[in-house]
Amino acid sequence: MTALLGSYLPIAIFIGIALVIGLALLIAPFAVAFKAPDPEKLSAFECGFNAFDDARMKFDIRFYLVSILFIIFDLEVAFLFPWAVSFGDMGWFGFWSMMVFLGVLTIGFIYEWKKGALEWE
Amino acid sequence: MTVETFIASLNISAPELILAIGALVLLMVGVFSGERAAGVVTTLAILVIIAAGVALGLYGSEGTAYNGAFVSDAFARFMKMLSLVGAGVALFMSATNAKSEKIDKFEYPVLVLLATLGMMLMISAHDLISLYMSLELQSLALYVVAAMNRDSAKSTEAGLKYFVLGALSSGMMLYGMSLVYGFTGHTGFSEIAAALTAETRSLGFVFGLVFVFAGMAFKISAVPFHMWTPDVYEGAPTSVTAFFAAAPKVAAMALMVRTATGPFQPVFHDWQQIVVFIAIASMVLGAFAAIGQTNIKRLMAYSSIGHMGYALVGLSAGNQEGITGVAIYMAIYMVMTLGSFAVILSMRDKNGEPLEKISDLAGLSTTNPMMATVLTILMFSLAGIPPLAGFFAKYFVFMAAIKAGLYILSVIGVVASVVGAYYYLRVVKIMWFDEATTEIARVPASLRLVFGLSGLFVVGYILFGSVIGTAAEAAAIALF
Amino acid sequence: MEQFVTTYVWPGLIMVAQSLLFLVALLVFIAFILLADRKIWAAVQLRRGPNVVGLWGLLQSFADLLKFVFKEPVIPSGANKAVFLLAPLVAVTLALATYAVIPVSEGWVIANINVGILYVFAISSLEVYGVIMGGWASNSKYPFLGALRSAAQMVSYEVSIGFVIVTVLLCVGSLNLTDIVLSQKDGLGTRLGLPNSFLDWHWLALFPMFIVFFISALAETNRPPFDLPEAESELVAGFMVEYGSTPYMMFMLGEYAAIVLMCSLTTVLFLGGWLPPVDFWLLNWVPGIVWFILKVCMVFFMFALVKAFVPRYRYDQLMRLGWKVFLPLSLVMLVITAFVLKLTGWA
Amino acid sequence: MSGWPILSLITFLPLVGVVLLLLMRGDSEAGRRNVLVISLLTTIATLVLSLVLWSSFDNSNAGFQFVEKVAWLNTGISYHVGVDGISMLFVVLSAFLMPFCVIASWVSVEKRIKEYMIAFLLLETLMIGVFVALDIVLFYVFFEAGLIPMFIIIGVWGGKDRVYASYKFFLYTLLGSVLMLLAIMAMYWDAGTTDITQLLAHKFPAHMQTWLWLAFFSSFAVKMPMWPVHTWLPDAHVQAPTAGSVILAGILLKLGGYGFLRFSLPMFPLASDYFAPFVFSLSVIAIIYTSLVAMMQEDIKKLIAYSSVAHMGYVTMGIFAANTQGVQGAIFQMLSHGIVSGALFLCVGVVYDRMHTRDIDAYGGLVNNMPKYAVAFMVFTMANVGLPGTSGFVGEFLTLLGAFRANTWVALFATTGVILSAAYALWLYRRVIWGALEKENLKKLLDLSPREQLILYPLIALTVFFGVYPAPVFDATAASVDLLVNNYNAALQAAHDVALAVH
Amino acid sequence: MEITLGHYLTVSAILFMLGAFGIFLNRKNVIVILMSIELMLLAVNTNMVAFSAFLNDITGQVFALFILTVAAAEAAIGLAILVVFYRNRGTIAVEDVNMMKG
Repeated sequence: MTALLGSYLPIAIFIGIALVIGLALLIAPFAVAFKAPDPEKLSAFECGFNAFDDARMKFDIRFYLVSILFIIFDLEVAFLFPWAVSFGDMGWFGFWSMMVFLGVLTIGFIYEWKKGALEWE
Repeated sequence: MTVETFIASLNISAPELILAIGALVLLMVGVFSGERAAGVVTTLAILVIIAAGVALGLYGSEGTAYNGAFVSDAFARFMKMLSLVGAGVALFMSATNAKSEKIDKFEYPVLVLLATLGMMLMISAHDLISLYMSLELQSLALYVVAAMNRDSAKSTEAGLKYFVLGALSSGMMLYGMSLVYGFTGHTGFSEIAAALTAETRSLGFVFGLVFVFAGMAFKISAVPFHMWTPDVYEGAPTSVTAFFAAAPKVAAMALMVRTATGPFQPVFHDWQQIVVFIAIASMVLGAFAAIGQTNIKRLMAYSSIGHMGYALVGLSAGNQEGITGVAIYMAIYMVMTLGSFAVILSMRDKNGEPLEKISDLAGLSTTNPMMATVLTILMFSLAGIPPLAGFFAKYFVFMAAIKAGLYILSVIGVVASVVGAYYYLRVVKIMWFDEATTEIARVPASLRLVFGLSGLFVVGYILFGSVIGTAAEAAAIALF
Repeated sequence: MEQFVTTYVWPGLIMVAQSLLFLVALLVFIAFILLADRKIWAAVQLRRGPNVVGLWGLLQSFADLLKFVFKEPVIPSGANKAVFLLAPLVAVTLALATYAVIPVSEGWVIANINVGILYVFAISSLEVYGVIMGGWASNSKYPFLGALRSAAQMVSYEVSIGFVIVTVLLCVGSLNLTDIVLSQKDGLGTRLGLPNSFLDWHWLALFPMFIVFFISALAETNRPPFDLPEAESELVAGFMVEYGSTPYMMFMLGEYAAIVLMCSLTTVLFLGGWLPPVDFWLLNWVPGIVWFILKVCMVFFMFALVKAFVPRYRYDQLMRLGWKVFLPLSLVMLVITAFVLKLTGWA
Repeated sequence: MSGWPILSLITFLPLVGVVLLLLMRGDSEAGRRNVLVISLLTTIATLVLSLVLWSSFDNSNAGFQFVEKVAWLNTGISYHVGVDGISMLFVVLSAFLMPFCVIASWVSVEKRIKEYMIAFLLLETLMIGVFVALDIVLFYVFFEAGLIPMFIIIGVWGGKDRVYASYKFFLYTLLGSVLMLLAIMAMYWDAGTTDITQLLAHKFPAHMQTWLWLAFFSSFAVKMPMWPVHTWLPDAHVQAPTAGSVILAGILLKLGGYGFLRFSLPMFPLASDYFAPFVFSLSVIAIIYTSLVAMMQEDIKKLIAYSSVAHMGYVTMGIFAANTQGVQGAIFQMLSHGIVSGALFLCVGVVYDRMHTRDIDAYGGLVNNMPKYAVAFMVFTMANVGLPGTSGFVGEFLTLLGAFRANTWVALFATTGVILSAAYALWLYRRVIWGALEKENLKKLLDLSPREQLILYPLIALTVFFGVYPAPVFDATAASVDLLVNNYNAALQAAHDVALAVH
Repeated sequence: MEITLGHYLTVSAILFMLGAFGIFLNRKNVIVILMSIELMLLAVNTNMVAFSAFLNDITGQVFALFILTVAAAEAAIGLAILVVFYRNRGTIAVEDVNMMKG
């Protein structure tokens, strides 16, 4: 077995078994439980009314904003990972390079902050 | 990288650093002083561009920097100067119409600065990675700028179209780069060239080459990757279109020239076919598709497609004369475009509403003779009629093509230019032969300055053209 | 043939056995943790909590399992069936899958891969999909809003967690979780001349990050006081309103699995994993897994206490805390840590 | 030679006028007069200078004189001007016709006189520039730049179909000349220079000559215009204002002929020889066909335009006969036609200004109340026909003579053209001038005004003068033409020798 | 079976084609286009990393990391533009992106 396979195969097996357990749990009630569906039971939960319209409605634009911000920042983190791991092998040059990067990031962050992208109410 | 080489690198990239820091500082200035700061930030941005230009012109040292990822040579400096002028003038013009076009946000000049920075880096890119990063820096800023007028359906549609097709082209280019990297084993331009010289190129590499050129063709809006151009030109706010038409084209063309003559020089015969094809297609389509247009911005879009075709004629020659021709072409084209857009920006009725139909120019020669004269000169120049600058632009590229023996390309090119002349003439005809229908409002002094200067440039090229010619020649020599 | 068996079949079977053992143990552990959660909460409120099934209610969780299995699975008529059922499966599978790289003791790990923390980070980022899918597939307003809130909250705090992890990595220089634990054998305390002890663990050196991580972990797992998505008074039960029977239970299971995972991560990153608190022969003699479980339980105890003590946040406060406090704070801490490390040469 | 740049002065003097005009306002009555006076003075000054040029021209020198050369655009192109026997007279002709154009426009151009004059003066600079340019790129620049003012002149001040005519004029000419541009580039790469004097000495390879010749031909044939690419000319003439027609017929058409003489013949002798039959055929067709077409015309200007095409047929025929008579005749024919056709258009302008129509049917019996006009018109008609004693005869006769030496059949067919031209010209004259004065509105017409006399009488004098005594022209051109023809024949001989040696 | 460079290239070529066709053939939703673009970039990354591994050269992986970041930025901007577009037009169907033609 190659080294690569040796270290990653367990993960695949592990996930596989987790999946099997999950599936078993999911299927169990369909196999054993009592079923008597009726329209009221199957309708969506709403405060005493039938649903007025499709539930997949327009929603607040800020959720988009959050997702976009997340994409940006999560990727900065992706850059930080290799930097952090090899931090010990780098000199001050590596340190300051990342500081410049973070500085630019911070400027973007300040911009967002001042523009109110982080305000919720 | 030692401290010395690093300092040297900083020195070489001083103009870029000025732009980068300037953009960040201005972003902070803008955001801390609120929306009303747009005017101030625009002015400051122009100053930053001037500062970068001064740094480039006076102190710009040449050489490679950042471990070979960045190169500054005569060619880079020439093209960068053009880009800076284009961006600066476009920004200068935008100030007059910012309010009515709803781009009076301080983000606009900042984004323009960032896009310009991207262009500068693109021109200097000497590694596939730096090429890609700079290209994206420019593109991403441009996508946003195209959709700058958030309340206009047209502007946002322009932004969306530009984005989708731009991203597609980046993807294609990137795929090509990955193949180039894979089959040559390098991303540095010099190393790629060396690898290609050392061994025969593989089929996979040729695929990569095609993709890379397709991506670049998109950026200069050459056929068949031109689809976005008319829509973006029409949809984006006019000030933005003026910017689009000038600086990014220069930078993208410079990029194309550098990659073609740098890393891919050993496979000249492979890319020459591609370039010849897109040159012909662009010239022909630019000429024919423009005929039916009624919107002057769309007309300019097709015109720019055609002009990119002509510039590519120079590149397809692949010799030093050709590159000189491209450099001169881009310089002249940019001035003509900026002048034309200054006129288009001046087209607004008494209520300040922008006019975009060509027919709105009817009778301009009686209502505003100066503007009409300048636009006439510019149109004839765009058509390539001597003794105006546009003629010399075409002259030099075709000269190179003839030297390289590309006779068919040249014949198709000049015939296309005759067809193209037809629609430029139409603009002239409408201004001079037709009766006035709409009255054009008073033209702001800044726009008059811009189109006046560009008119003078176009006419005066016969007198001082040698200055540009010499610089362009030096630029071309730097690549060979 | 024989070679094939020795190189592939046997190791494979061993892996399956290990995984199965680990998962079963984990699920049982989670069952008791669930009970503990309820018990602690009850104790704080001077209630008894579950005490009917089994001795002191010890079997309560297993009873719940049976109850859920025999409940009628309801799929709302407007729902997208496939996605509706896929969502809990995704949630639970992902939550469990993360454990594959958690070392519970030296060498006691399913897959000792060298990018362990990245794996954890990646899989836990995916967990938000379960929530989104569930909320969207239900085709009902409450789950939809709950899912959105939940997702936004999870991703907001994910950023801070990322920065915190990077800070730890700075001190360790490896992505391998075992290495991270081992590097805590001699840390700040040793450098300051003290014997190997719990003072070497990262919680002390990186104390602010430890706090940030702990609170972010609460938010990431939708635990009180950040249980906005499931706020019963506002959104009934968040994205899982429409769920019942085992699908509902699987969401709960996934949630608790995530909580325990966060406890384990806290243990690994900040509390020295399976290392004994003091380098003392008696303590060294105790198996590492015991220390590990003890630490996880301790962290979970804090989780439970927070749930019991702290009033719920408003949504805007929650987002403010994530973006405007934790993010800048962790960013600054990152810079300071890197600077100090570079200056002292400890990295 | 004379130490001061007389050619540049002649060329750019009109630009001084342009600058002056730009500074003025042409709206008011006084402004209008100022504009006209300045334009007139400028053109007269140019004319005077050009006459100085002629007088100081050294007839015995076959090479280029008054040469000026300055580096320009640092790419091998230079600002290089000079004249020889062939080009000098064209310069004089251009300068000569301009004052007449200005006077002819004195009242007939009603709107935007300032722009009109600016366009004309620009055009003058460009036309003279074409004739003096000794750098082929410079030549091209002047050659093509003339399109811009002409386009505007036809389009703004022309008749009702002016837009169509101006487009046709512009695009036809442009298409022809861009191909020439490519040929020019190819020549540059072959010879390594754009200097005409050096290009004349350069021997282009035979296969290349063919293509280059065709490219140049495409440009000059359109400009000339030769059949079948002549169709723009009648349209342009009909729609152009009087002065525009004068310039068009008088000078712009000559650019093509000049181009053949300057480039096609001396630079591509082999190709010229090869294509000579082809050109002869086209010329003969032009002479006969367009003469016939001219007969059918209802519009005076159109008729004269077609006659111009026919006359240019003689010119091409003479040029490609490639002997002294033919070339001399062609040059003379061009000069003469410049004066005569210009004068004819001016004559048409005279009645057009009064009646605002150019329909032949609208006139008749003008001799009754416009006797002076009738005389003037007659002289020019006769000159157009080629009656001995007018300048038209000399040119036509010589070209026929030259053609006869080259190819008898061509001469024979071309001679029928003379008869045909007599037919349409006289018919036109009969219908417009003779007959009874029946139409009411014609009865009120006044005879030539002093201004019109000032225009037409000198031209009559000149027509007759050159018809009787053409020597000044021949003296000036002889040396250069001889050189041209000798070189041509030498080149053919050399090629012939080479071909023999190969066999 | 040994997994060779060719296999990786084939996979990435297929992915790339899927992305490209997704853009050209998709007639429904702009979001799908954005996803197709991401798919294309993913294909490129596959290529990069595969080459990098087979060439024993780290550059490809570095490049891939850069591409990842840029792809994210691009997605963010694309989404932002799409949101603005939606606000103006109330639709993100591909066939409705049609104000300008010609």
